[in-house]
Amino acid sequence: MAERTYIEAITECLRQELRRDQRVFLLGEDIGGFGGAFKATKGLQEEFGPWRVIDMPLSETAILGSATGAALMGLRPVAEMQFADFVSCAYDHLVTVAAKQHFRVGDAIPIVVRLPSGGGFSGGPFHSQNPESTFAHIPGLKVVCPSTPVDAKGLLAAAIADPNPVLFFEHKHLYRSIREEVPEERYTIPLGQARIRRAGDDVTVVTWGAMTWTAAEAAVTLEAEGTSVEIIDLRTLQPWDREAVLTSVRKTSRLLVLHEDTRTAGFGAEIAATVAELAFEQLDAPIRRLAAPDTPVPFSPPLEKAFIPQADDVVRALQDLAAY
Amino acid sequence: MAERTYIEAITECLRQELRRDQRVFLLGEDIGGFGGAFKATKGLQEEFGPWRVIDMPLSETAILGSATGAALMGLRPVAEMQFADFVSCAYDHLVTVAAKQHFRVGDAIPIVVRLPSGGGFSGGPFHSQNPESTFAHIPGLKVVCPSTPVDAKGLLAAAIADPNPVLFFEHKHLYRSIREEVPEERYTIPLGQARIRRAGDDVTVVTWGAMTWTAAEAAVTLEAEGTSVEIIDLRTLQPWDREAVLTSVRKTSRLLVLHEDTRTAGFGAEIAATVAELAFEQLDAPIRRLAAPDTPVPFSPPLEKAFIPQADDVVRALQDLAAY
Amino acid sequence: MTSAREAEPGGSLSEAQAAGLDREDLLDIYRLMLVTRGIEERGQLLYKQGKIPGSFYTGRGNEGSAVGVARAMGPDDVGTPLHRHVGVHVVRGVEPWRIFAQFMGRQDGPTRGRDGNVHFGDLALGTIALSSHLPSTMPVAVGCALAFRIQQQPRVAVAWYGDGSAQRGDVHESMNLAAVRQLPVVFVCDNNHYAYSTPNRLEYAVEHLADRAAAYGFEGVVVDGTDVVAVHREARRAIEKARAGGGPTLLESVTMRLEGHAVHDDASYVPHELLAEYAKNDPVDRFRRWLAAEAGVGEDEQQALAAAVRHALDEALHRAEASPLPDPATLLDGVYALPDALDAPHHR
Amino acid sequence: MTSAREAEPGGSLSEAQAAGLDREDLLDIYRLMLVTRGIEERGQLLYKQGKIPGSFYTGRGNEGSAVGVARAMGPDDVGTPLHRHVGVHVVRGVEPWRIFAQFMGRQDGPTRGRDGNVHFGDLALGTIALSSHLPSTMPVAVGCALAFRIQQQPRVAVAWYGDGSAQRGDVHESMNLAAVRQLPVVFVCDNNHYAYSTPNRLEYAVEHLADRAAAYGFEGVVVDGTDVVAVHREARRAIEKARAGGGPTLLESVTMRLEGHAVHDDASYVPHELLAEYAKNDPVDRFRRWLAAEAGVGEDEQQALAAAVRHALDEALHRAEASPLPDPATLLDGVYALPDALDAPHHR
Ligand SMILES: Cc1ncc(C[n+]2csc(CCOP(=O)(O)OP(=O)(O)O)c2C)c(N)n1
Ligand SMILES: Cc1ncc(C[n+]2csc(CCOP(=O)(O)OP(=O)(O)O)c2C)c(N)n1
Ligand SMILES: [Mg+2]
Ligand SMILES: [Mg+2]
Repeated sequence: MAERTYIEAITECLRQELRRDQRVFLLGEDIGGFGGAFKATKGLQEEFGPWRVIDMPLSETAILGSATGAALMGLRPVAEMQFADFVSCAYDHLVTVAAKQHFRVGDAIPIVVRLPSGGGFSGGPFHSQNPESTFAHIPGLKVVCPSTPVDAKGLLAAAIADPNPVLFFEHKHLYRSIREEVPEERYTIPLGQARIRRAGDDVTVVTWGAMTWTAAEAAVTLEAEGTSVEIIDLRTLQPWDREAVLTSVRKTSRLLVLHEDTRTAGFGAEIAATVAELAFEQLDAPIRRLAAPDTPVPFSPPLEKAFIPQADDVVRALQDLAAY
Repeated sequence: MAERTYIEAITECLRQELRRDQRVFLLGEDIGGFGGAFKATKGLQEEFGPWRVIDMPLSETAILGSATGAALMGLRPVAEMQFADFVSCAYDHLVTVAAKQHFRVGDAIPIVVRLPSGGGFSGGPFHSQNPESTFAHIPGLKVVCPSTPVDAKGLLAAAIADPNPVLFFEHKHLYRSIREEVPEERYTIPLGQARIRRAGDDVTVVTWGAMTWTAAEAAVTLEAEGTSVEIIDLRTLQPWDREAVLTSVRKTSRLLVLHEDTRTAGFGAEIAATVAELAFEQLDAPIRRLAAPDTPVPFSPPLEKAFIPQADDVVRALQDLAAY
Repeated sequence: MTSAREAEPGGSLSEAQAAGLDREDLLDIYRLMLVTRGIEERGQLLYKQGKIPGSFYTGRGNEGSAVGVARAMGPDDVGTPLHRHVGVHVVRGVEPWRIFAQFMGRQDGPTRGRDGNVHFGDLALGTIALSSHLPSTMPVAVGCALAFRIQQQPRVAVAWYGDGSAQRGDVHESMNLAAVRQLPVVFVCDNNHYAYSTPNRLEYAVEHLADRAAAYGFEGVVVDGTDVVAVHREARRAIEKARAGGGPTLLESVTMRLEGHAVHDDASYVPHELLAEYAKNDPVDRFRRWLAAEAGVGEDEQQALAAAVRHALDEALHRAEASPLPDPATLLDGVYALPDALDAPHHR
Repeated sequence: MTSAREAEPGGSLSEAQAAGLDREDLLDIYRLMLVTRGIEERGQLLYKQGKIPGSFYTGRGNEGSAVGVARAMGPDDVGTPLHRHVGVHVVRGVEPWRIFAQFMGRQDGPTRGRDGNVHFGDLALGTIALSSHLPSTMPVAVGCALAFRIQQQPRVAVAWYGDGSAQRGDVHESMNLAAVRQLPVVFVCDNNHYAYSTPNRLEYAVEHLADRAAAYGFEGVVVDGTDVVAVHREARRAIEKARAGGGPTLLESVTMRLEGHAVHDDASYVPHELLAEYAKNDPVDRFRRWLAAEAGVGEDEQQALAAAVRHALDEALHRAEASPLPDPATLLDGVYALPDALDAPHHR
C-alpha cells in the first residue's frame, strides 16, 4: 500500500489499465504532453505514445462519438471532458446514441467518460456543476461518483471493464485534498454497491462524492450531542444500491438525502421517493433533502458558500430530523 | 367559442400572437410552406411571410441559439423542434446559455420552444420521448405540459408573454384526438397553476399531459368500485404547483404520481419527495409512482403498450393504494 | 466557384472493367438494386395493408448510390448507413426477410421490435445502426476509423449523411477530426435535393456540399448518384485511398428523392419538372439501359434476374410474416449490456 | 492552397486615414489598447495578491485585434466577445472599475458576483455575456443578425471565437445559417496559435481557418492581428459590407497568446522561438512604434497618454476595492426574469 491522493489514485488506475490491456486508450483535450487540465493523465502520453493518449480538438461530440465508434470496433476508450460542465456539448451523443444502442440492437458500448465536477473554488457557473442527476435519469447510462482514493481507483477499473457507457464523476475538490493508503495492485469495486461510510443508529444520511466529507464532519458534531449518524456513501447512482439505503433507514427511521447538485428533480428526489414508497411504515420523520438551491453555481465566495451545502447546514438538518 | 382540437388551438394561438405583436416570429424545420411535420404552423407563412415564419436548416443549435439572440434584440421567437426528441441536439444551448443568462447578467431571454412529444404511435426510441423531467431539473428554464385544447392555447400565450425560456411540450397523441370548446379571443393561463381535473376524496393522482386522460379513464372504473379519485393536472412542471398537490394530498392522504417519462429520477420523484417531506403526517399509505419503465421507448406495438402506462395499470395502482 | 472535383460519368463497359467491375459484378450490382427497390416497394404495400406500425420511409432514387458505395467497401470495412440506405444493408448481406420483420416490428427483425424502419445494423456485417438524430452516427464512424488507425488495421469506415443533415454540427466535428488525424474514413453525402420539405437553397449556400471538404483539408468529389457505375468507381477510389493512408474524402452523390419524405408525404412541394427530369434518370432503369447497351445484358437475362428477385422477396415476406410480435415480458431486457457482451468477437 | 484573401498590412498614416481613422482616432485606439493591457496587468497583480477568486485569464497579445475590431463597430452594433476580449468591453464603454469589481467577485461588477473574469456583457453597450462553453454565443450572435434582418435594421453582429473553438459544431451551424439567410454578421476568429496547450496542427488541417468561409459561401480574410490598423480596416470593411446587405464575412486575425492559457499555466509547451517572434510584434509596442513613425506621436505625447491611463486605472481599482462582496441572502434572486424585465428598452 502507498499513500495516494484521489487524483493520484486515478492516474495510477489509468496507467495500470493502459499497461495491462492494449485495447484501452485515452482521449481528450490537452491530455497528452500537458497531462490534462488537472494533470490526471500526466506522464501517460510519454509512456504510451500519442495514439494511446490522444490529444483531441475542442470538439466534445467528436470526442465522445469517436469513443463510441472505437468501442464498437473492440477498443476500450476512456475519454476526459476538461470539466464535467462541458459534457452538455456532447449530451446528444450520450443520450441518443450511446445510451440506447444496446437496448435497440444489442451492441455493447464500453466507454468511460471522466468528468471533473463540483464546486468550491469559485469556478463559477460553468466550471463547478454536478450534472450527475441528469444522466442518472437516462436508461442505458451508468453513473459513478467516488469519494475516496481507494474507491476512485477501484471504481474506475470497474468502469473500464464494464460493457456499458459509464459517466465517472471525479470531484475536483477531492483531487488533492484527500489522501489515503491505496493498494498498489489493480482491483475493482463493483458498480452499484454503496459503502457504509460511518455506522450509526439514529439518523441516516445518504450522499455521495464530496458531500460524504461534509456529512462526516457534521456527524462528529451530532455524535458529541449524542445523536448517532449513519452515512451511506452511494458511490454509484446508476445502478444505485437501494437495499443498502432501505436497510439503514429501516434501522434509523430517519433519512436525510444530501447532494451538491441542485435540489429540484435532483437524484436526491429519486432516493427520497423510493424510500417514501418502500420504507413508509418504518419512517418516524419526514424525509429531508439538503441540496444546492435551484440556481446556477455562483462565482463569488460568499454566494458560492451559500450555494454548496456546508457542514453547518447538515448539522442543522440532522438536529431537526433527530428532534422530530 | 368554437370547437378546436388540441393542435388547432395551438395554431390559433400562434396566429393570434403573430397578428397582435410584430415581435413574435416562428422558426423551425419545415414550418413554412409545409406547415410543420404536424401542420401546427399550416397557413402561417402564407399570412405572415417568410421572415416571420422562417424555415431553418437542419440545425437545432442554430435554431435555438439564434432564437436566443433574436430575443435579446427584442423579438419574441417561438421555435419548433420537429420532434421533442431532437431537442437533445440543442441541449447545450438551452442549459448553458438560455437557462443561466438572466441569473448571471440579468438579460431576459423570452423564447418559447415547442416540442411535440410522447408516444403511442410506434414512433420508436427517437420520436416518442418525454424529456420534460430533464429540463425541469435545470434552474432558469420553465416547462409546460398542457393536456387540453383550452390549456394549450392559454398556456402557449402565457409562455410567449413570459420573459424566460419556456419549453412547451405538446403531446402528439392529443393533437387530433382531443377536441373541445375553446374561446376564440386571446387569453392566458398563468404558468405554475395546476388544475383539478376531477375532484375526489379518497386518492389523489398527480399527473400531466396525455396521462391525465389515462388517469381520467381509470378514475371512472374506481368510481364504479366506490373509490373517489381526485386528479391534479399539473399543467406546468417548472414552476409547479406544490400547494395544489399538498392540499389534495392532505385531503385524500393517498397519492399516486403518474407520468409517461421514464421512472428513475423522473419528475414524479420530485413530487413524491416533496410530498413525503411536507405532508408526511397526513399520508395514510406509501406514495406510489407509476411511470414508464427505465428503457428507451420501444417501437413494436406490444412492447410500446407495455412501456406506456395504461389505464389498467393505473386502475391497479389506485386499487392498491385505496386498499392500503 | 467550386473546389470539388466533378466526377466523370461511369462510361463504357471497358471503363467499368478498368474500375474493377467485371460482367458478373455488374449483374450482381443490378440484382442488389432490384432487391433494394423490391424490399421498399413491398414495404409500402405492407404499410398500406396496415402491417407496418408507425411511419415508413423509402430510398427510391437512391438505390444506385447506396449499392454503388456499399459494393465498393471491403469485407472488413464498416459503415453508418441512414434511412435511405436499405441498399447498403442488402449489399452487406442482411437477409431480406429480417428487414421485413424489422419493418413490421417482429421478433426476428434485427432489433427484435425495439426499433423500426431501417433503424438497425449488424456489427458482424460491418454496419452500425443509425439513430434518428441525423447524423449522430457520423462521429461514430470516425471513431471506427480512429480504432483502425490506432491498431494499424487496413480497414475503412464509411459515413453516410444527407444534404439536410450536412448542416448539423456533428458533421463539422467529425470531418475536422478525421482530417487532423488523417483517418481512413469516407464521407458520403447523398444529396437528394431535399431535407423533408426543405429545398437545397434553404439548407446551404455553396455550389456543392463537396466543396466543404476543402475547409478541412481533404478532397471533395461530386458524382451523379443516378449513375451506379460512376458512384462505384468514385467510392472505390476514395475507400482505397483511405486504406492506403491517404486520409478522408467527401463524396457527394447527387440524386433525387423520388417519393415523399415518408409515406404520409406526397411531396407536393417538389416542382414537377425536377421530378420529371430525375424520373428519366431513375437509377434502376438507367442501369438496366446501360447493361443492355454496354454489357449486352438482354431482355431475357434481365427478366430472369428480376423474376428470381421477385420470387426470393415473396418468400422472404412469407417468412417475415410468420415471425411473431415480441413478447412484452421481454421489454426490460438489454437496457444494459452484461459482461458477456464483451465476449463478442469484435470486443476481444 | 488557400481560398481566403490575405490582407495587406495597415500601411501608412494616409492609408489609415483613407480607412477612416484620423489622428485622434488613432490616439484613441492606442489609449484603448493601453487601458486593456493595464486592466489585465492589474488583474494579474490582484490575482497574486489573492484578491481574485478562482482563476484568471488575460488577452495579452490580443489587444490590437480586440480593440481594432470593436472600434470598427457602429454604436448600435452588437457582439459576443470571449475570454480574450477585455478590449472589446473597454471600447464599448464598460467602466474599468466595474471590470475590476467583476474580477474580484464584488457586488458592483456587471454580474454582481454571480460570474467571474470576462464573463459579462451589457446589452445597453451592445455586448452579450459569454458562456464558458466555447463558442456557444456564436449562434446567439447570428440570432441578433437575424433579428436585424427581420426588422430591416442597419445593424451588424460580431461573433468572436478562437482557433480552438473553431472546431466545435456550433460554429458550423452558425456560419451556415448566416450564409443561407445572408445575415449581417461578421465572424472574427482570433487565431492565437493555441487552444490551451493544443497547437494549431492538432486542431485543424487547413492553411487558414478563414478558408472555411468558402465552405459556406462567403468571404474569408486573414489579417495580421498584431497590426491594429490593418485589423481595424478589415473589420470595418466586413462590418459595412454586412450592413449594406452583403452578408457575412469570416475574418481570421492571427496573433499569439503571449501568456499561458490562464494564471496557473506557464505555457512551457510553447516553443521559445515562436514566442520570441511574436514578442517582437507585441501589438501595443508595435502600434506605439507605428504612431511615432507614421503619425508623429512623440515620446512626450505617448508618456502623457500612458500616465493618464495609469492614473485612471489606479482610481478605478480603488473604487472597485471599495465595492462590497455580494450578500449571500441575494443568492436566489433572478434565476427567473420577472415580467418587468421585458420593459427594458430593447424588449419594447
Ligand atoms: C437532428 C434531427 N433533426 C430533425 C430530424 C427530422 N428529420 C428526419 S429526416 C429529415 C430530413 C433529412 O434530410 P437529409 O439529410 O437531406 O436526408 P433525406 O431525408 O433527404 O434523405 C429531418 C429534418 C432528424 N431526424 N434529426
Ligand atoms: C466546449 C468547451 N470545451 C472546453 C473548454 C475548455 N477551454 C477553455 S479555453 C480553451 C481553449 C480555447 O481555445 P481557443 O478557442 O483557441 O481560444 P484561446 O483560449 O486560445 O483564446 C479550452 C479547451 C471550453 N471552454 N469549452
Ligand atoms: Mg436530402
Ligand atoms: Mg487559441
